[in-house]
Amino acid sequence: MDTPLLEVKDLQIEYKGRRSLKAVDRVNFELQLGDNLGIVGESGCGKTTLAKSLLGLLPDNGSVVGGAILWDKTDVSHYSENEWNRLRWSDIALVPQNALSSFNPVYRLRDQIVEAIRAHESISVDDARRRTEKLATMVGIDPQRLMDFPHQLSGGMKQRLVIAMALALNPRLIIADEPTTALDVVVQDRIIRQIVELQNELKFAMIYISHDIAVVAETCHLIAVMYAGQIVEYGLTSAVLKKPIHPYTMGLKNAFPELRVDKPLISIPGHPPNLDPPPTGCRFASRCPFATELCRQSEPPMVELPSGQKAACHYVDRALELRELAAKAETWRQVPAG
Amino acid sequence: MSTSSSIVRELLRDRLALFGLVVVALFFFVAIFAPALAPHDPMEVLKHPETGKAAILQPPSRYFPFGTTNMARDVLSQVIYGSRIALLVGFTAAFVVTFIGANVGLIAGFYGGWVDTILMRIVDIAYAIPFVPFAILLIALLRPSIVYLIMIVGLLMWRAPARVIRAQVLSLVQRPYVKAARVTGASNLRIMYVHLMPNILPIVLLYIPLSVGWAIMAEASVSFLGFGDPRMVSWGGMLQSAFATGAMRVAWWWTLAPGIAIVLIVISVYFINRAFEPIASPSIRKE
Amino acid sequence: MSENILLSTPQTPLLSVDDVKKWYPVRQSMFASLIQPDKRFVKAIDGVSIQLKKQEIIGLVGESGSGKSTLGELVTLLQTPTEGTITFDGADISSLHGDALKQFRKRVQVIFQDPYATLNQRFTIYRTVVEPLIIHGVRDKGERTRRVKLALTRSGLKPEDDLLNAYPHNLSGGQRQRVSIARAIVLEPDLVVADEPVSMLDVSVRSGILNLLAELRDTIGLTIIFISHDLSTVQNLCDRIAVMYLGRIVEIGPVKQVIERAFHPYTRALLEAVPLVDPDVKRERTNIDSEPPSAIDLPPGCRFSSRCPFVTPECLIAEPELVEMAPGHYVRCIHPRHEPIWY
Amino acid sequence: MKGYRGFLLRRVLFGLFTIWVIITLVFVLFRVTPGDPTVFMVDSTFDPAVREEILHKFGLDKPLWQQYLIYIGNLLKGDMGRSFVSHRPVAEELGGVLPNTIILAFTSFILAYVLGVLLGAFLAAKRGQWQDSLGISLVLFFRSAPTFWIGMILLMIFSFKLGWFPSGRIRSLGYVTTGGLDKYLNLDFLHHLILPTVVAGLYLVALPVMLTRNTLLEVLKEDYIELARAKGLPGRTILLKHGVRNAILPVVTAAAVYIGLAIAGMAEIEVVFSWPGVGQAIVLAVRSHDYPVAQGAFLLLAIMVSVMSLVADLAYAYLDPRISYD
Repeated sequence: MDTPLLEVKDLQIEYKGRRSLKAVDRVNFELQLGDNLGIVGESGCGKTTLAKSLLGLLPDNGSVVGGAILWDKTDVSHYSENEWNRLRWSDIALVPQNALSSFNPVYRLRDQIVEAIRAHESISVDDARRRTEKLATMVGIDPQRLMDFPHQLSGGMKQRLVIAMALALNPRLIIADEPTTALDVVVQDRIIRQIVELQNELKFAMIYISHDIAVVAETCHLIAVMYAGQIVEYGLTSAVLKKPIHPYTMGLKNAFPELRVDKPLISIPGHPPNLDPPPTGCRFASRCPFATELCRQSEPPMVELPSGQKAACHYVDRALELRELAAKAETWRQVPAG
Repeated sequence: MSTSSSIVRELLRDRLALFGLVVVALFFFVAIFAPALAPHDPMEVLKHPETGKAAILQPPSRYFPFGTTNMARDVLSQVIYGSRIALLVGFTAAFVVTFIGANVGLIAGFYGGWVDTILMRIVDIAYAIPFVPFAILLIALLRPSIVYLIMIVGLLMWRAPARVIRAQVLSLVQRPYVKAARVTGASNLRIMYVHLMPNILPIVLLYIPLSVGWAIMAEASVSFLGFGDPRMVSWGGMLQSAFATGAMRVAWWWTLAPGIAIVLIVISVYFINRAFEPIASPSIRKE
Repeated sequence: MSENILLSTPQTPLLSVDDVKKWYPVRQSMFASLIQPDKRFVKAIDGVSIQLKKQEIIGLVGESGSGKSTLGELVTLLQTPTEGTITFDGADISSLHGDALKQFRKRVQVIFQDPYATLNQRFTIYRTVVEPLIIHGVRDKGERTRRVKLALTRSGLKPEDDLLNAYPHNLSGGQRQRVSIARAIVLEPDLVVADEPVSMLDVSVRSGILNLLAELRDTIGLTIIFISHDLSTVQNLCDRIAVMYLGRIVEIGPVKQVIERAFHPYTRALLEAVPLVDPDVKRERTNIDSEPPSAIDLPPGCRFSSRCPFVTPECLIAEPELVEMAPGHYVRCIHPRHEPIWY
Repeated sequence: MKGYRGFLLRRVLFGLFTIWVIITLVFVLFRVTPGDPTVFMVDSTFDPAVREEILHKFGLDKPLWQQYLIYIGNLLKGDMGRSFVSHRPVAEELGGVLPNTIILAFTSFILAYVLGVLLGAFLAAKRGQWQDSLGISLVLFFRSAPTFWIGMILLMIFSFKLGWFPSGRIRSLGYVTTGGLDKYLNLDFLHHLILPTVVAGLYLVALPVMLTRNTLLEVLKEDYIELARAKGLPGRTILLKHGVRNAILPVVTAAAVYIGLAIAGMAEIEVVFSWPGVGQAIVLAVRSHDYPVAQGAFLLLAIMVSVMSLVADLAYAYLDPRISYD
């Protein structure tokens, strides 16, 4: 295989404060052009921090304290704001969490997209405007609406325009951070479909961050499950969601209600551990129905199956048996943390 | 972690606020023990201990640490006694201002509709009344007295906290916990004073130091313009004498001392106010 | 034919909503109101009838702006209807006052969506849960503590002193939501309106809350109106589903029936828009225009016509009535879809 | 823009209503205070003929409600009585000094606001660093110091000691103007204007600085700022084009209230610098019990405050596209 477009190596991100907190801890993955990686996890698992670090957008108190972010083989993790600015949007674009508030309320939508184009390409305002109209049409928005102010558009339309803006400079990577969370299901469905179509057509790489495994299942062919700052399971989406090998993934999947699937819904007892300092051993141990003394003592290594599916669990080899147990609600009720 | 202890901790963490607290405490001490601390009666015409002549416009010396006035009165003693009127006006008026402001804001924001419209139009009108001219006009019609002054400050300055607290209440009444209380059948009074009050209290607290500052400034201005309470020594009154007699051309000490006293206490309450801010509006705190 | 006859169930209903409307006047400038005195309205609820049996859990689903939350607020008397009546246990709730109103307040409670805003951050957990008891005049302190602890236990929390004296910011989202459930059940009400109680919680704790609600129905006999935008959440908990669209119920029926063979194109669109976990299954999507029209200028006739892929000229003539397609399963559509939903 | 016109009309009507309330308030104040109300309109030094004429004109011999109507009628005609001191009509007396107050208030206000917004943005950009703390402390110092005291200090230094600036009034003795605009458009006037403007500006600068700084810090946390960064825009563009432009809205709203406070606060500065303005007029008038002038000056100040806040409100509505004018 060619060298990857993006390679995240042992990435560690820390927030400094009265107590420091490692929000992302030794995260690894690679991405090729055309790849489509979904990162799922619950609130506070570090997925948004990870996304922000890939654009150099960590808040002031957050910084990369270990590992590397290799973009085209160059480590960009300690880039200055100016160096990042060359990469941002022209190479890596963002579809943010909250499109509703991601447009500046006092400028016309067109001008905000033109601004993004002209920050990176020396083309005339007229040309930039023409491209903006083309982009709007591409996501199914009447170019006339570009003359509106953001508050005049519905949430779904704004979200589509954010996507249009992300495509403006043909970036090689698009990071979509929960792009449909605030939207109604019908609108969400439209947007997801649009993203998938655009990705198939334009072949950019994508990282899609979501708490909703079904959305990721439909959008991405690769999936990384994050828990307490770490990737606990990684692989082809079809494999991971059908045959999870990490108990957390099993729990997450069984807790997720599915239409017309009659299954007992489980809930994972307890809550994610405090990360200052992180617990010794496996971070999921306190909530895991299968945890043993080994799990509490030593941190499980990432184990790769021949299929390429990976998980950080001591009992990957027992996955088949655990999967069966994890489907039963009683299994999870036995965890003392509940 | 309770709210009161977190407020105290926040105040102590902020060095400027700590400075403010110390200064205010010091002024309280000085005001309470003024008769014991002041070397002279502030109105007494003094003689110079060496020459035996009236000590007119003496620069600071070991006899008169802050110098004397054109009437041979001790500036230090006047500054000490002046702290009494400043603190009295400042804290009494602040109480009136925040009390009215908090209640008007609470009622307007809670009831909304025409109650809100009327109260907020009154606030707008109160903002259109120029304060110092209004104060001197009223005092001229009545008579110079700190009681009237406190009333005027209280009756006009509540406009600022009222407006801010109303805005806060407007957003609070939409909160689910307020709706839950309504559904349970809590009376309006109960919702306002049991459920909402603890949540707007931090903002109310924010306005206490602010209005202390306004009131002290107001008193100083009115006294400077010659409408202070003639029965009491005030810093503004001292500056008025220094200015009106033309003594400021030579007697810098007479101008400097009361002015510094005003600045010290007012900046102190502003420092305290600033430390309150993050507690009152948690959104700033995340910064 | 009046709808409430159609929808009546053999048993006397606990709650009966009869042709209720809630219209909000559109604010307009002084000039406009002089020139054009007929006011325009946002029709948040535009003629809804529904009846609830005791111990029934009904799911109200629809997109934002469908009026489902407004209906919840009308039932709990947070708002009063513009037209129509709501009857609770035989009494018209808008006519209640004094003791009768107080009794009603005791018997109907709410649970809200946002686990962060739902609790007063200046109240301890004990203070939060005891508040309804104080409002309803439970004087005895020991009795109050006992009932607070009971409510917390029933909500799946351990009522130890640590918890009673904690403030909301010490708790996780799931725990907060359980406290708000404890607050709602401490008066042992008959009806609880749960407005999106799990949509802001992490997936891993959601089902705990859903199971708790189901349990409370059995243990203390709760009747629940469960408001949600998420059909897959509703299916496990509810007995019936009412699908709302722009202020009206367009389909209502037993949960399994509605999910497995919805007749209304809108219900089907909602169902088909739900993404599936199984990556091998490719779902078929009904193409509907993704943005609903405004609740001020409704299309003539069927209000879904502007987005409906099956629209015909007849749809624009008059708004269809609810028609019973199967026992207890009503649909407001003149072209109900009969083909199976493909999935 | 029909909505905007409606908003404008309502805002103007409310401005007029406010002025009416204040006019009425003044009327009531002068009537309810103890003593003979005629002493507020006529002075014992007036000769009997003038005295009779004024008593009649203001209807002081008539019932209260008629007095009120006459009072309003006279105000509408711009007739506020005669000064007890100069015996000139009040309108004439105040008309002469009004421009002086407007010029002083405006120059200092604009100076304070422009510098304040820039300094506020600078402090926000340097938040938490030493420049920030120093800036805040300085600004708070000038906010905590009475204007008249700062005025006295500056007079002591720059006028009495160094002799750089005149110690007061608006032009040098013996300076002859040809009238008209030349009254103000000359270096001598400017020379007199500097110290009072600096004093007022130092006092007024605190609010725009603090408000801009704090609002900007809030705005910089908005999602669209993060997206602007993600777009790869340079830091200065983000701060100015996206940050300040949005932070400016509340700062402008505050101006509506603030310019009123500025005008109201000119009295002490005018007194210190012997600046012949409306503020000084009211102080002198109240001191010499010249009630018609005091009343007239007060109303004039109140009207200026109302008009200024009206202007600022309209500016705000113009600046914010989200305003619905309802």
